[in-house]
Amino acid sequence: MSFVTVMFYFFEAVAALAGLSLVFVRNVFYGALLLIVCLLSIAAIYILAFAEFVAVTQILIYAGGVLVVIIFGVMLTAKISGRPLVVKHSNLFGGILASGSLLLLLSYFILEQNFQAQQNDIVPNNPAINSIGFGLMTDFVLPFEVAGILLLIALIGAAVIASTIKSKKI
Amino acid sequence: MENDLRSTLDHIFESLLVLGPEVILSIGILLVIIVGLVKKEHAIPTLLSLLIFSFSFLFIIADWKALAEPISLFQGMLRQDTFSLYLRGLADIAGILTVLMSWRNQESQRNLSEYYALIIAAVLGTHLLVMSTNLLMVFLSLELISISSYVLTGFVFDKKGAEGSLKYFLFGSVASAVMLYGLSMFYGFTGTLDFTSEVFFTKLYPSQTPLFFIAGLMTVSGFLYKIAAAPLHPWAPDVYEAAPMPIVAFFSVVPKLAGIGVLTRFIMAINLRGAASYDWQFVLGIVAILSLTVGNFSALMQKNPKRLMAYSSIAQAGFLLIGVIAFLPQGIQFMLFYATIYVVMNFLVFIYLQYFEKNGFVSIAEYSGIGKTFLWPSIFLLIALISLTGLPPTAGFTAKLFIFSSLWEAYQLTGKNILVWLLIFGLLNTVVSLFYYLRIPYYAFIKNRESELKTNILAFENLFGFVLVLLILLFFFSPGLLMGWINKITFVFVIRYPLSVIG
Amino acid sequence: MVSFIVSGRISEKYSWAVTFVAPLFLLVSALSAGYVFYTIWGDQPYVVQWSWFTIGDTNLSAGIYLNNISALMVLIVTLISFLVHVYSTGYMAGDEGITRYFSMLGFFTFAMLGIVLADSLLLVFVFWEMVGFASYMLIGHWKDKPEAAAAASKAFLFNRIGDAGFLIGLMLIWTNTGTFDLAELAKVQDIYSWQTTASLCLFCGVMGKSAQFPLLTWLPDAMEGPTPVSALIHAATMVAAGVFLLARVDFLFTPTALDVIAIVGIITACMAALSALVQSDIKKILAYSTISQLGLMITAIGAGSSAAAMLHLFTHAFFKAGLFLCAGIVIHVLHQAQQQAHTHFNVQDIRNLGGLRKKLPFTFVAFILSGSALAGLPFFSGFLSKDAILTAIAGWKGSDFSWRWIVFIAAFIVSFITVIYTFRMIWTVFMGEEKSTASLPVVEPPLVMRGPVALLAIASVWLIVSVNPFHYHGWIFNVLHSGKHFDLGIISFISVLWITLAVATSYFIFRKKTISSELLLNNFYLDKLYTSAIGKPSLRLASMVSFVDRKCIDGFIHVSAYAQVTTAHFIGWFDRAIVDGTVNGIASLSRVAGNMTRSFQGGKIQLYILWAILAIIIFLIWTLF
Amino acid sequence: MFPIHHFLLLAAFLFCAGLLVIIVKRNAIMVLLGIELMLNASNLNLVAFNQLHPAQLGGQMFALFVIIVAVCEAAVGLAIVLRIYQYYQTSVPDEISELRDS
Amino acid sequence: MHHYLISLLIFTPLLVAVVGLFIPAKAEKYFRYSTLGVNLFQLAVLVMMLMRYVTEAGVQFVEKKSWITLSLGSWGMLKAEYFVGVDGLGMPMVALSVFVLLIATISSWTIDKNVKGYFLLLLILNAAIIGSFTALDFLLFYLFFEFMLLPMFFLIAIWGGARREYASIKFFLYTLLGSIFILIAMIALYISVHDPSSSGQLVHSFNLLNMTDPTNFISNSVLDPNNPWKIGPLDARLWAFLLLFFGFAIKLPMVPVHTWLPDAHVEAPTPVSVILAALLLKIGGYGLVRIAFPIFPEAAMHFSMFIGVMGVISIIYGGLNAMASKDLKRLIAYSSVSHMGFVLLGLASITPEGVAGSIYQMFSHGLVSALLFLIAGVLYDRTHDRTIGNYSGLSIKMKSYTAIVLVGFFASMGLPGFSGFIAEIMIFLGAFKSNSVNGLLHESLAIIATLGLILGAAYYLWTLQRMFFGPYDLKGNIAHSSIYDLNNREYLMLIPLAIAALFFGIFPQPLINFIDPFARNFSEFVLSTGKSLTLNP
Repeated sequence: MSFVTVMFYFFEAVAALAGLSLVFVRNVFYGALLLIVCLLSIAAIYILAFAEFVAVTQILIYAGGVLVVIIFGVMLTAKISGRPLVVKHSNLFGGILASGSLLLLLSYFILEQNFQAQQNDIVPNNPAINSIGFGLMTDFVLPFEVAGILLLIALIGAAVIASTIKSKKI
Repeated sequence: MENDLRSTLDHIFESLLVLGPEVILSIGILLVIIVGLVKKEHAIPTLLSLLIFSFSFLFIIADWKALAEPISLFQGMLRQDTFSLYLRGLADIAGILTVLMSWRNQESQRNLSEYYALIIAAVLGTHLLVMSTNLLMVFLSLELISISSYVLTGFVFDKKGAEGSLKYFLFGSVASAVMLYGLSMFYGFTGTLDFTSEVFFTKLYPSQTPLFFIAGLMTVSGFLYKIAAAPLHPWAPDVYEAAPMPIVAFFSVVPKLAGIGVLTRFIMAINLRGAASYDWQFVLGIVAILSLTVGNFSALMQKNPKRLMAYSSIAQAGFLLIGVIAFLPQGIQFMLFYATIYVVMNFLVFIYLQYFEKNGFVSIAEYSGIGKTFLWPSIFLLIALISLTGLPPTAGFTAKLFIFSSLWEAYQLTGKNILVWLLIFGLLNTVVSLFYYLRIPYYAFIKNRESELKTNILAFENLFGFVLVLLILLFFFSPGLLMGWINKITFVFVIRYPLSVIG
Repeated sequence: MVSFIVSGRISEKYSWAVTFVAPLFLLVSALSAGYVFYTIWGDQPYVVQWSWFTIGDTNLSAGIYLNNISALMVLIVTLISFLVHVYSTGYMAGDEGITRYFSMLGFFTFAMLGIVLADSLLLVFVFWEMVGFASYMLIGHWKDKPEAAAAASKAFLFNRIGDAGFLIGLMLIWTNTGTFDLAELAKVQDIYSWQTTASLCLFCGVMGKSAQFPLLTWLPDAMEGPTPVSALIHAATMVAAGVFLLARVDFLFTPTALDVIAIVGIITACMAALSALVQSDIKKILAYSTISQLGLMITAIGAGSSAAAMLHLFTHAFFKAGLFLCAGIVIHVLHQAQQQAHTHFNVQDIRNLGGLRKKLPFTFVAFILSGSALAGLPFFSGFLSKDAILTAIAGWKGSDFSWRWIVFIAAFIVSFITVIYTFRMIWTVFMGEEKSTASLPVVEPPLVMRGPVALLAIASVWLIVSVNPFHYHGWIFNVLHSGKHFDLGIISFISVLWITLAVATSYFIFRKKTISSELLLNNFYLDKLYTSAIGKPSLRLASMVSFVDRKCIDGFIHVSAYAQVTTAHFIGWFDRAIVDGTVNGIASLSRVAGNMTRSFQGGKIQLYILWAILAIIIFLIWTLF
Repeated sequence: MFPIHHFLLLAAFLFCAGLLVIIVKRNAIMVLLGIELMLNASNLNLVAFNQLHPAQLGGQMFALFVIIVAVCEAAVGLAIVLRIYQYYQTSVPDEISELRDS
Repeated sequence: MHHYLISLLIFTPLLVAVVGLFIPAKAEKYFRYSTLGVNLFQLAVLVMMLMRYVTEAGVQFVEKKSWITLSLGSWGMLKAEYFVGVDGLGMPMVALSVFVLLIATISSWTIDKNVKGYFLLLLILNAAIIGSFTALDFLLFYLFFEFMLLPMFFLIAIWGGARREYASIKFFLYTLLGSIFILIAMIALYISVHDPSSSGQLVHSFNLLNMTDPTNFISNSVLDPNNPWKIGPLDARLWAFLLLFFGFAIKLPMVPVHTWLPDAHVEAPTPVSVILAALLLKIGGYGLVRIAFPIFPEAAMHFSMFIGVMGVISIIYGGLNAMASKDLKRLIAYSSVSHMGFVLLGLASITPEGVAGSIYQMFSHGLVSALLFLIAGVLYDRTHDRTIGNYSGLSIKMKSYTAIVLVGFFASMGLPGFSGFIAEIMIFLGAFKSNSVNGLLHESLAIIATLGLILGAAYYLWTLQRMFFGPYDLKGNIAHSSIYDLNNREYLMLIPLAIAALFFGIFPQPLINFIDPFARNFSEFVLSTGKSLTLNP
């Protein structure tokens, strides 16, 4: 078992554990931190799956951006409500039933499935970042543009929602 | 490499030219926002967005005329064909109607330019979604619709609005996450994102494992959520109740068009030219039956017209699905016909719901006797509701007749019992739907009230409504006008499958 | 020929306005009837046909079929009708519904002639029902009398019951022969099994119309109508239509059917005769006697001698009409006298009457004459016709002892009883002391009323039937009778003795004594039986059905509508509560109550999600496994 | 290259965990976290599958765009949640129930 | 000119209704007189049609315009036509409609609540009724059929009695359910049938005449007569027939789907009751004769015993219910159920006599039930009370009224001399003959049905006895001043009906001339075609 393999399973374990504990944790703040842990380990797994660029994006945008924003939100709401950030559970039984059975189904059938059969081209490649960039400008230029519009819309939306809060206060 | 790149860029450029309507809409978003920053008058963003939609629509007509063969754009990201052109045109019309409705509602509206920008964005998303042949594009354009919708829901800016937004957002995000998981599985099965490509078929064909079914179901769930089909409907009533009236009308139409469009394409793809080992007809049949039942029965006890229309739209989603379920070119054409009529009649209903809401009638019980004070609006509303029920002489009847015909034809070809059940269920549900559709006219005409409100017969709504009523009647008496167009739609996907395989 | 129908129609139409015109028209029609009778009598049947309507390959014609029987009948009908019309102008004078009365009377005559002349069974049925309608209208003439209305309804209803049978018979005949035409039907020679059923069905109609057992109770009630009506319809013509019909279609009857007919006839005759014995209402006595006589005629037909039946019909028509009209006179004059004297008692109750012979000598004589005919005293027409019937039965019974002997004996008993009740009636009304009427200024009625009575009374003597007062083979019987000739002189002899005995018995025993029997008075409680066995149950059935209709079928609809709404609620509830409630409940029992109440508020997005996901998973599992 | 199943199983697990979080947690922000988890599960799938079909880089591209979408969703979602706080002083979705069937 | 007679009949009321929309509601007179004018005009047109009608010539006055022609790609063409015409079935019904509608308008003169709306709805209803009786295209028929529902719904719901809301909704739901059944069958039919006249291309046509020809069915379609599919325990064709049958039976109405009728009748205003009973019920019977039987002859034969039994049940059940009714209108309504049972019985026999009788019965019942409802309406107008038990001895105060009532009642119980008798006789003939001719019905059905005649006499006579005879008395809150005899307007509407009922009872041939050729062809066609088609075991 090589080091890489160990690392792989280690990060898998970490991610899984973080995900699991997210279910049980009661504090929103800890939850956010656990999610960061989870995302970081996933980023590591990405690297092991030859997706360095995705991994970097994951760390930068997700862990660094999104979750910071979320934690910010947590702080903000805590401040407004003035309540402890402890979260109650509800629908526990139904939730466990649903997600548990889904997990069972998925894992059973994933193990049944032979994905190797569908392999297109066994070219173990090391995707260069430039090929991603090239792709973004050629094959994926439209999604790229659309993503831009999407971001713009999200921005406008968030701004509208936020701005009305202010106007309400006045 | 150099040549490759050049040809790719040329292709992109050509694609962009074909994509005129979308370009116009994208520019429109920016324009509306910028203008909104500069000018504070209400009328300007309204007129501007009206113009944008009209241009887009004109462009679509031009495209329609120019189009000979389906074109693949951006290396299989999108497909320009008559099917998508038709739905896009319909979405544009819905956009125009929404803007017109909003015009009558704008004094209560703030942040108008953002409001219109979001509407345009949602229409843009619809455009892209119905053209998408690529899993990534499906996801992105769906999100484009969703995110603008989340924000639009809360445009009343009150407690209810915020709540509606939140609910829509949470449900929508989960649904798209589930869909995404399904999409990722499909990528895994085939290695391609283009679900119309030959590779997709050849790779998928041998791997029809249960996982394939799960993935398909998850993906379809995402689309079903967009058209508010049961069991992915529960967001609809709350959202409809919370949102402002033009937006409700918009929601009841545009995301449905988008969802049903992409669902049609996708389900044809994973039906594997009729060779799928899983019976997608059955799946959709169950969904349709559920939608019809849940929608109609839940609508029975509603007291708020908006919620009532929400449940009605759930049931109507079931009817739209019936057209798809036939898995026949005619079925899809009839579905488009139904969708067109649905746009007209739903807008007709909402125009008057808004009109009455503005005059202070909010719950159905308050509609008592408005038939006397608001004669014409009540009559137009009645016609719209009759059409929704599906009684002659309205186009709603023709549309129902058509989709049930295609269902019967499908039954004749396949002999599947689920189709007969669906037929019977669907038609019997019409009887149930009568109960609640007629509740509003029932209160309006039969209950009495003492009121001496002065009404303006020449109100904008009446003019607007009159045109739509004429359309409803016109399409009943000569559906050929519309079907003539729809008949030109050669739905490439289905045609390619020999019917014998299905039968 | 057409003149009959025309005259019938005209009388129907015009008498509406002019009361006097009606008898005039009837006179015309009676005269023409006489002419017709003269031409037809003994000749070949006369047939005229017009097509009425055609369906498919069935051609239903309307036409006239005149043979001896119908010619005789025409004569009877027009003549008596004419007399009754004349009589009625006096009897009904001053009645406010007189135009209606005469128009219905005219309509009745028209319809009756229709029955007589019709050439097809269907047409007979048509007029048969019309006659019933006329009878209904006439019985119920005094509309504000609830009894009259009830009696009218009853009469029509009983007739309808019979008619239903008639209709079935018609259908049977038509299905098997493809025609209703009497002339065509007469050609059917072979005896088929369907004929029994068919003829019995026809007989059902006869039972209704001629008040045979078990449909006899309507006739006594029908006496609520004006007395001339009783005379015309319920004594002379309509009730006799049944006998006429049987005589007319006698070729259809099979021996089995005839046996049944004879039995029914004799049962009716006996029952009615016994009932007549104890009645106190003068009209009811006459009614029961009518039923009884009809029973005898039917028995005669059953015995295979339609000629005898027709003969008796003929004589009976005259003397019974006469009796009724006499009774009418009694009632009428007493009524008028009562009005003058301002007293009130039931003038129809013979117990209130007595000794009227002094005040009403003319009526007394007429009554005696007609009554003797009814009783069958020698030298009266009734004797001869009854003799014919008895002879027929005697011939039919055969020499070996069988149940037919019982019929034969019963017939004799009936004629015996007839004598008794007739004389009881005469005695109580005309002889003895005056009771309630003593102080009343009773005078004979006007000529218009006396005239017809006189004619009818004269017609009760034997000469009308044959010259020989002891032999019925007169002009009528000879023409009507065909086939084997059965004659038994001894019967005449026996009956003379028998009747003398009866007269003696009645004079010595029943003169003073009245028999009273609740059973007989109420006609064997048949009415009660009908009310309790058919009337009430059917009403109860009706209300039950209506209950079923309202509660069950409608209830079902309501339940389904309710179920729909419930389903709606349930789905909504399921949406909000079940998923919600159970999940919460199982998760933490302590919170169940709180959550349940809250869960009804709904609007929980996470539950929506959970529900949707669960639905998908359930569907997955269902499909995959 | 690691067995693809191991990626997939982890993804499935995370997906279900995210779902559970969404259903169970009575806090809108936690639900948001759950959604992020689910999106990441799908991303993991995509990246893993990209190893099988490396030619077009479709999986990786898809994953990148998913991340972008996640950002958008998070932004809008947070804005909405903040507004909810404004009105309701709570972030428990269950307690926000003005809208319901009458 | 005479090519457009039917269109004139159908579209004149619609046109006037459209014009009326723009007339202010205050001009009440305009609406009354224009409706009357339309009716008179229709009467004139009708007379022209009757004069030109050739009794043996089958379908006449045909107008055929293409209406919807859609190309459906590989699936062929969809063709619906504006195809109208009348034959021996349609002509009497159209005549009846025109006549009764005229009477109904006269009877509507007393309406004073929202006159505009009322008469406009009446005009629309008028067009729809005549349209359904003349349409020979299934889609067109269905259009008119459904189009009747809404005006009727509003007429009952707005101008009706105390429980009008319940009644109207019940009416609507029942009939809508029925029309859904018909719709299913219609869809199945037009998909399975092609138009033989179009060569080359497959044309799915709604033409009712095409549908009757078994050779026009596309082979291996669900309803292909030569090789029908099996759905569940029965042939698809049998199912389709049953759908049509129940769809029309609801309209007819047949027990046990009749309960909308008493309520609707009781609550509806008089003219609407008249139209409902005299015309709308007939559409049920008409539909059976025009559509269900000829298209599925073998199914009709297969189910004829069942239909006959249902008919007899309706006869008896309706009669019993009528007997138990305490409300005059309810009684009449149930008697309608009973009478329409005869229609079923006659049809089930599939003999010329039975079928002709059924049509005759429809016609006759149209006249008589109109008369009866008008009678009930006259009383209700005066006293606003229809409880039978509250009246007694009315004949003393209302002589002419009582005379008319007598005519009506006796006509309804099928006394000879009235049209009902002829109809019932023919039906009995047919039902009786059936066993020996085609073996479809057992004679016992006809025998049991005679019970209906007795029941009919019983409830009518009882009513007469209770309401009109005996001493004059009123109970309840009825003012004595409100009892008065008929006025001229009432004579005008009652007398023609009474005369018509009498005329067609005495001289049936004029009407039979219309019906008979049709009935003969019909039964021959159904029997021969039905026998040539086999049912899947």
